Amino acid sequence: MMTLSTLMLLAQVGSGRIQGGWGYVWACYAITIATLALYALSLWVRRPRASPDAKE
Amino acid sequence: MSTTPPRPRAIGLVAATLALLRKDLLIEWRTRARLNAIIFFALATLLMFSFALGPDTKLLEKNAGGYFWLAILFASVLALGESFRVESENACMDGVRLAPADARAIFLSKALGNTLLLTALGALLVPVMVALYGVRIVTSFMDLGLILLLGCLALSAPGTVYAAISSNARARDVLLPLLLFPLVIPALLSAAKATTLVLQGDPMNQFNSWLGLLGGFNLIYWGVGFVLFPRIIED
Amino acid sequence: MTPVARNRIIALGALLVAGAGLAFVAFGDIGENLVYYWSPSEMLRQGDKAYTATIRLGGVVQPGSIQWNAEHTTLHFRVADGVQEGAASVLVRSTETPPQMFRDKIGVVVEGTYDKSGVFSSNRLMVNHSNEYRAPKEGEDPNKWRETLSDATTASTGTGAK
Amino acid sequence: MNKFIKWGLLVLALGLLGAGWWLGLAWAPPDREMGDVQRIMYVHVPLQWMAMLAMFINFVAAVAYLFKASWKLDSAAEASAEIGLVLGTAGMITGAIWGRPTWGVYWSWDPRLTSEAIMLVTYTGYLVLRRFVEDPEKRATWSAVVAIIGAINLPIVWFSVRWWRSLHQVQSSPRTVDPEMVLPLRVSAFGMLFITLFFMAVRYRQALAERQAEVALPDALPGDVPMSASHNPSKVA
Repeated sequence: MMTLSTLMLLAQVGSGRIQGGWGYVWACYAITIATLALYALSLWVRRPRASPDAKE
Repeated sequence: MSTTPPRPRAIGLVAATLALLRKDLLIEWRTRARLNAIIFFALATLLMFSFALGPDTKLLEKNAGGYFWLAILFASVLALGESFRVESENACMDGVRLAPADARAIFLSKALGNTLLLTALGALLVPVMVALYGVRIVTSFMDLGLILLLGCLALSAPGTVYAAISSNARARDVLLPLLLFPLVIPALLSAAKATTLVLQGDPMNQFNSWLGLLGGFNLIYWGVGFVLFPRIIED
Repeated sequence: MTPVARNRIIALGALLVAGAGLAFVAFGDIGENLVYYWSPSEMLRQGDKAYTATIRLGGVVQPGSIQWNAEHTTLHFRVADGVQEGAASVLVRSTETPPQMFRDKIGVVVEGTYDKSGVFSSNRLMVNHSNEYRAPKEGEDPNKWRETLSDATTASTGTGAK
Repeated sequence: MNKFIKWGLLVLALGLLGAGWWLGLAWAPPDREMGDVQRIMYVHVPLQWMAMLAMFINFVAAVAYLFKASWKLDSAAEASAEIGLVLGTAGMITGAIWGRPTWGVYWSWDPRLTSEAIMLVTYTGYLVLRRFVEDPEKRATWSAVVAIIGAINLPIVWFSVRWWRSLHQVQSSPRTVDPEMVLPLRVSAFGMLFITLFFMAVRYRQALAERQAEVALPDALPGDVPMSASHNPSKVA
């Protein structure tokens, strides 16, 4: 493991710096949308059943 | 903080606190069950850290302050839980509440009692830690004592509030650490760092800053706990 | 005084105590001493005491000091208090891959140890970005800009030493 | 709140969020130094703002409950804590992803990140506590106490970047951000605000319905208002 990670590190240093751009951006937006959608789904699953129009 | 209210009732609060504290300590002394249990638990925890790390004495020495406070933290969960279990047996809490004592006196007495217990535990653990981990006290015993007292105060105030809650809830053994641990992280961190400075020397003169941070968190915990505690046991 | 009023005063006093605690945590001189990182001049002022402990050092990369060895396995640069000439600075040797924003004059925080030879050995390199967000200037493509910078620093091997 | 407003809120939220993100991803310029990675700002920052807002609402509801007990305040506290935790977790994950290409690390124990992590664990504990107490009145009072104690952390999280030296930059203001980047940020923040309000409205009604079902059970106390409202309301004041 040690040697593998060292090799990867050397390879990265050789190429200059940690690369990246749009991949990180898409990951963030996808995670956020998935979280919001999952939460909305969980709200729907937990919706009150007995009387949908309970008095306020 | 009990100096703010006007005189006649302030004495009432202090007197009630002392009476309750005396009662708790007397019960504690008669059985000594809780003290013995947490001492052995904390000792076992200290030993476990050295087993888990194997023979790497350098690592133990370096992290001794953190392990010391983790042992106290784990033991405090037992101690705090027990401190209200005594009351819930035989419905003692109802008796205490029926007595003309302020609920805040219950908070002060319980929190002070737990502080005393944990400080005593810490004082017993210090020589064990010195022997097991091969550390030595570089700066002074006074500093270590001060840190120990402030750290135990910081654990006890929120711990007492949360123990009162969790002792009446389901799954109390899970609930207390879950509520208490995140809250006391800053205080525990300061205590552990300051202890490390006592054990390894304090080249950057950071000790007083950690002490101040710990003191600040103490004021917050005690102030808020004092105000809110009556609401927990009111019904 | 009625019991209700007395209780209010007691509660207010306790809340004031808590507020004072929070204010002290926030504005006490704690932040001066228990810092997440030290600046080079603060670290150098400690003298011998700063040796061998694991510490964090923060500052800006001194212009023209970035230097990679031939195989690009280690990275040397100087961390300075500020960008102006003559600011106190420390030579850093890093084995960590720098992030893409790493360049001259950018804020960095390095984690590691300082030894008697005057070199700070770091195994963790973090770029400290400011709170400024600006569009690229006229005719400037940020991606291209970064690439050319990257080439420039690579080419400067062996020239930026001080 | 009637259905029209509720669904209108959702449509408005999705519209603003879509517009803000489109502006952020396609229209706004990349940052001079970070390049395109800076576009994570339009999702990370609104998430964190709304998480702080939800937790602040939780704190206000908890304090209000202790002064005047009502199931509505308790339901609002429950709803806001849950939504704050969801948004805060998403905010922390996106922040970590943003940290990798800019700082070079996903995580570092600087004051901001540490206090944020503590905050999330605190509110997890709060929600677990609510699960473990059956008596709705006790649950409401106790969780209000826990919420207030946990809220000590909120100012620390928000101001940590100003009070102490940290890796995380201090809050940006319109002066430090290009106008072309402020616009998408504002639009997405309002979108996130409306979606938070929508979630809160839905979750609040659920919680209220649950409370009312609980107190309607024969072994619980009758009525809409907890008994503690009638006896001794001055205890904490």
